[in-house]
Amino acid sequence: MADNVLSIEGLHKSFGGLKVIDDVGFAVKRGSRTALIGPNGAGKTTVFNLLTGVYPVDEGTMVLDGRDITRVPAKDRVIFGMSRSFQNIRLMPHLSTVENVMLGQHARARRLGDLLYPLGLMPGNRWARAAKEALEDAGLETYPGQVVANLPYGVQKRIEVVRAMISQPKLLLLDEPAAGLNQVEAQQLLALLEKVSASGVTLLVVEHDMHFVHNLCDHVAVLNFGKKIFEGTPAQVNDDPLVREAYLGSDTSMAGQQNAAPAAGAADAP
Amino acid sequence: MSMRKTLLAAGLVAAGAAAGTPAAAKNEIVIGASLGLTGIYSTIAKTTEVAIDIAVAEINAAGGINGRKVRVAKFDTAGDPKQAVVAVRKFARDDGALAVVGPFSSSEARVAFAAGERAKIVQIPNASSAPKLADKFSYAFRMTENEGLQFQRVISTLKNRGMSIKSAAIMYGTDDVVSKAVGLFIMKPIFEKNGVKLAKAPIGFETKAVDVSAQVTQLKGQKIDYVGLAGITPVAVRVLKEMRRQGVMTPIIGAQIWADPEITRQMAKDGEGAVFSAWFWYKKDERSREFTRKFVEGNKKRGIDKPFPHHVDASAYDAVYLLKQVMEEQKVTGDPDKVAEERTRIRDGLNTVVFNGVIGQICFEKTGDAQLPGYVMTMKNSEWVLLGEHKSLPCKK
Amino acid sequence: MDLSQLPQQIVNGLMLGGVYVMVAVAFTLIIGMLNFLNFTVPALFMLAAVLMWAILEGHGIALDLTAIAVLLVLAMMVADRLQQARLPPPVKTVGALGLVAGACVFLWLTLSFRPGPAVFAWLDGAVGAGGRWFLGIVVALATVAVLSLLIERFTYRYMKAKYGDATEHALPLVSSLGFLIVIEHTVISTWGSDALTTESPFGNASFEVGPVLFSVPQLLSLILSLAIVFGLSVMLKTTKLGRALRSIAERPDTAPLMGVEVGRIVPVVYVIAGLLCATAGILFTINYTTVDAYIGDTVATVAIAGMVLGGLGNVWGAIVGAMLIGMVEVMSIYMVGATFKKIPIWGLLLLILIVRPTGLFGHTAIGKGKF
Amino acid sequence: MSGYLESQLIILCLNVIYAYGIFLPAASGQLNLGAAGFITIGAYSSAWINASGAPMYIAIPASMLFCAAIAFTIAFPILRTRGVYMVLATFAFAEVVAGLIINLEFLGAAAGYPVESHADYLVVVPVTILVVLLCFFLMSTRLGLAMRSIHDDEAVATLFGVDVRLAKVAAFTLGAALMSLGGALYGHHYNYIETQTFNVLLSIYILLYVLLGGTQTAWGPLVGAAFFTVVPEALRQIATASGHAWIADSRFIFFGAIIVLMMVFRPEGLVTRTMVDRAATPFGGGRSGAAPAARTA
Repeated sequence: MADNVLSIEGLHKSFGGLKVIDDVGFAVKRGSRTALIGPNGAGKTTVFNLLTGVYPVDEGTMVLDGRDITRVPAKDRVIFGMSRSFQNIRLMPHLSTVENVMLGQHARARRLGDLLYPLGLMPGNRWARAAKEALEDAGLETYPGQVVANLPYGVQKRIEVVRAMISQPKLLLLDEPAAGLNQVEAQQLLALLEKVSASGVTLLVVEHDMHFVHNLCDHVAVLNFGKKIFEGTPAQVNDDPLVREAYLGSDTSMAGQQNAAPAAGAADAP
Repeated sequence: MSMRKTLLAAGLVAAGAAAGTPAAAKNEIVIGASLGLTGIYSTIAKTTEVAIDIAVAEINAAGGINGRKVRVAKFDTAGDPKQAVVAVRKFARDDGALAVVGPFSSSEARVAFAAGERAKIVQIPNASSAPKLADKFSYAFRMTENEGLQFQRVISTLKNRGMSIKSAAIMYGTDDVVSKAVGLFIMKPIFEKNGVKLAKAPIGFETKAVDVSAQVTQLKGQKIDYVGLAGITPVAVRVLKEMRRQGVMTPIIGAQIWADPEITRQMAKDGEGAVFSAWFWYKKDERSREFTRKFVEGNKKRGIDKPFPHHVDASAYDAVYLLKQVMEEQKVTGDPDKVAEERTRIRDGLNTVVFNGVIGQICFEKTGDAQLPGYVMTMKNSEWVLLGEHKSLPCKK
Repeated sequence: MDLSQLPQQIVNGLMLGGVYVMVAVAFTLIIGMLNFLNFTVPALFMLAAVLMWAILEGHGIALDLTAIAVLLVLAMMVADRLQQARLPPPVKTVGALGLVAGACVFLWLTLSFRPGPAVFAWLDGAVGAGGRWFLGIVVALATVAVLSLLIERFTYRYMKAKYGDATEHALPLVSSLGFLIVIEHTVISTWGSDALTTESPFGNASFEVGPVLFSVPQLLSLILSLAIVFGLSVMLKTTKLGRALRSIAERPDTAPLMGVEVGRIVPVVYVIAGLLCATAGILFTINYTTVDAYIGDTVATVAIAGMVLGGLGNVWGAIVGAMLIGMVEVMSIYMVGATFKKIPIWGLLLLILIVRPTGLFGHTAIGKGKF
Repeated sequence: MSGYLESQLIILCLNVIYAYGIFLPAASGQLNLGAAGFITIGAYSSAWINASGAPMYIAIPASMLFCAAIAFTIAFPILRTRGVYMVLATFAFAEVVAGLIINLEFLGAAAGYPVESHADYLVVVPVTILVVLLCFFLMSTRLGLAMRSIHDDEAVATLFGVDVRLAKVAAFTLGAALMSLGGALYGHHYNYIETQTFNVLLSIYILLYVLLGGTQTAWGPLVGAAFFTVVPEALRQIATASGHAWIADSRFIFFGAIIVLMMVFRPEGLVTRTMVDRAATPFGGGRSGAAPAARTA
């Protein structure tokens, strides 16, 4: 119990009769770096959306750090220690870097006094200082008046992680953090995530880039057609027949076009 | 940033131009004219400007007032009450005007009166006829005739000429103050008092309505001699056309609201037999004819085609001459140092004045409303024909 | 309340609904395709009605204004083409200057010679009274169609350039309101704020069926409106253009992938919506013979209510909604009086928006996006 | 002060207050086309309370509370609607209010309603300044941050713990209270109100002030309202100065054209976030010039 930050049991979700998540259950150990992988449309992002409360679950339970969060409203789940990044960057385009990070503090500042504290008029206030420090720790400079919409992709990805981290989560959900990054940016992000993990935060990562998964994660769960077909270490995953079938049996053109199949990832790996 | 500079520059231009407006110089008398030259009253207010210009040109050609030239300070309110307040404050404080002709509409007048009272400057609206607008203000003088009195004159004329009016129906604008007052509180009781049977409860229409078929249908199958129509000209024309379309051939009767020269064209043959009243008759005497001639000509120069003046144009023209008479009686100088005191003298003068203009004899009641003559008209072959003339009543003092 | 009037009042309601139909369809077409509440619709409707009136009444300035407007828009379109064309920059510069010079010369010629009255004199002599009718219809349709292209350029094209962001969705809304102000005030400063009246060629032609009076022009317009809208919906279903339009409406993001040239199709949507407004305006002038600068606002606001009632983006919904709202208007005047007219119409709209925002037949997806 | 400038200043002040009333919901992504409805409620309720014997300084806050209560009640159903639907729902609300007032004889119906106490510029201007300061303060708080986040991405804001519904209702209600204040001040300054002056056009114009000014910062409505008040007046002054009456006649045509062109050059409104921050840091231009990404205007 105390070992698992998150445990999911018997999760079901259908959209209009289509079963998207079918009896999925797995656990994430405290301090671990777990990857959730699977072919396109396997339901990985849906799991994240169920976890964070974007959609209500049809059936099943989700326990976060010993607390059942299945029926907790989305806006309150962040308080219980879960925070996430997004597949397509979803920073607030019209807010500055620091303000985006300050949004991450919202879960810890919901009293009326905090809500009415004039952040913008007091440049040296503790919230802004904390946000700036977090950004600097992540190796990100801040520019006054720089709205994030115009920043490079890799920088925005890292800001998303900083924003998620500043809510002081126990579990950090990362939805394809490496997608669309070049080599250098992926390395920078990896370094940041190593640092986050070292600070004791548990990571749950949805990722296509198996190279990235191998470098970062110590545990893997594989989904296919809404079902969990495998759970184990990254080293074992390539040898599992079910996983191989799931990837190779799917549309080969898709596997070829994306750097997605574990087989391809494994071939790259030393 | 450059945009903000542009804004700032625009603001400065506005401020500079406003500050640069010349205050009254010595040896000139300034009269303000609050006009709705753009916006919803633009068509009718543009001719009012012509009437004022004619009067001022005539007065200046004849040597001005007390030997001083008259200058008109004009302000376009666009029919907006807020801008009407701007106008009266500007005339009072920036232009050094002694009195104001206008504002045009009742909506503008009722807020401008309050502002004018504070600024202690006389305002003479030429078209506002909503009931009880000026009573509370000592500086408000409306050169319009009471709608109730005019409607009674219409009914009396019909009776005197032996025209049958036994039954009637009323149609009125529900969202316009004058239309509603005339329909519900003037026509209805006056019809009843004169023994005219009302075939139906008054039927309302919205002033902006484009389709009044549902209302007109309610008139069908009724035996009615006249339809009392209380609505401003555009909607009155719509109602009339719809009546004819649905085969209701009853003539319309009204007071002053749609007594616009334009109805000769807008109602055309549908208006045949309509009976209404106005406080100006352009064929009354030589002066009226002369004014009409100049008015038509002046409008033509500005590209406006008018058959003859609206009674509100005549009011504006007479208002300027009325001010001249009062200023001469009160020996007003237009001296910037004495402006405040002279404005009050003009007000006192207006309270007692008896004036004869192109309209006829004019005086003001204690309520600030004028006593004007009434001319009852009918439409024949798209022309106005005089049915009866009613001299203005004496003012109770 | 006099029940014997009921049949006539029902007919009144249907006829009034007929006025709202095409305006409602114009709204719904653009909102369905582009998710944008086009506030120029009232102005285009009014402009067509006023142009029709002006030409019937022989106001030459209508032709002058039309010529200037059409010329400016054409010059703008040529300039656009020029900018996109693969030509050496000097040629482009010379071309642009030539265009500006040409436009100025034409403007000057138009303003100094004012060809309008001469055209009327010739027309009345050569063709007779029917000529004005024909000219009025052509001018109203052409002007509105061309203006639609101008409006498309300044609303949709800029929205597209910035698509996907919250603030920018308000952009076409603001631009279209800007156009509304321009068009209304152009009419007011040219012909004033008063009622503008003319004579219908049909006069008061009507026939009676039992106690119910049918007015010939009204009936014709109703039939014509319904026929046009029916034709439109058939076109949407069967033609290649229709399929392209629907694919934009349903999936604006993926339509380009399926070979639909969004940039070329969207102006077509605007022109179709514009022509609907123009037809509605022309029919309005013929029916009511009295127009003014404000009829657009009055008719269009109620047409919007009709559109919502039917469900945003649904052509048949707009027809039914517009007819229903016309009926609600007439019935509320008939039963409780015009003072209370606003409450049933807008109360109904509010209720529908809250309880069933998809209207009677609408899709859920439309209009849900942020601005 | 010049009578002209003072009166235009009053109009500007009222426009600014109205604009902030629409700005607060707009900053959180809600387009409200019902300004006229709230202004009407504010103007009539304050006038009525004033006529019943309460002094103006009680009547105005009371009308704000009354209007806020109404806004709070309707906020829940109305905020369920989005986008075009919200625009239409608020618009319908304003029409219903107008339809009710025109039938209420005790409020004068079509004849309008006189307002007793007068509020001159010594009341209107300081109150406006307070409103502006309040809105600047509000937008600088965490609540303001939450509102701007909702504007940008409602779903993500929720996931970071923002109570989206509460923030939206707060913005809508507060905005309604401000519009009510504007309406009440209108009534007390001009001393006569009629529902016909608070029409659709007013709602449209106020929405335009906000969208044209920009919804990203609290400067937007201020600049937008100033633009709308000053430009037509500037055109009028140009016409007077140059002696061309046709400029004054057609000033609203120019004005509309300026709006369209403005959207071409500044689609996000006159004042954007980036602009304000650059202006606020005197040497910020150089530093942000060093920012890693190419910026777009």
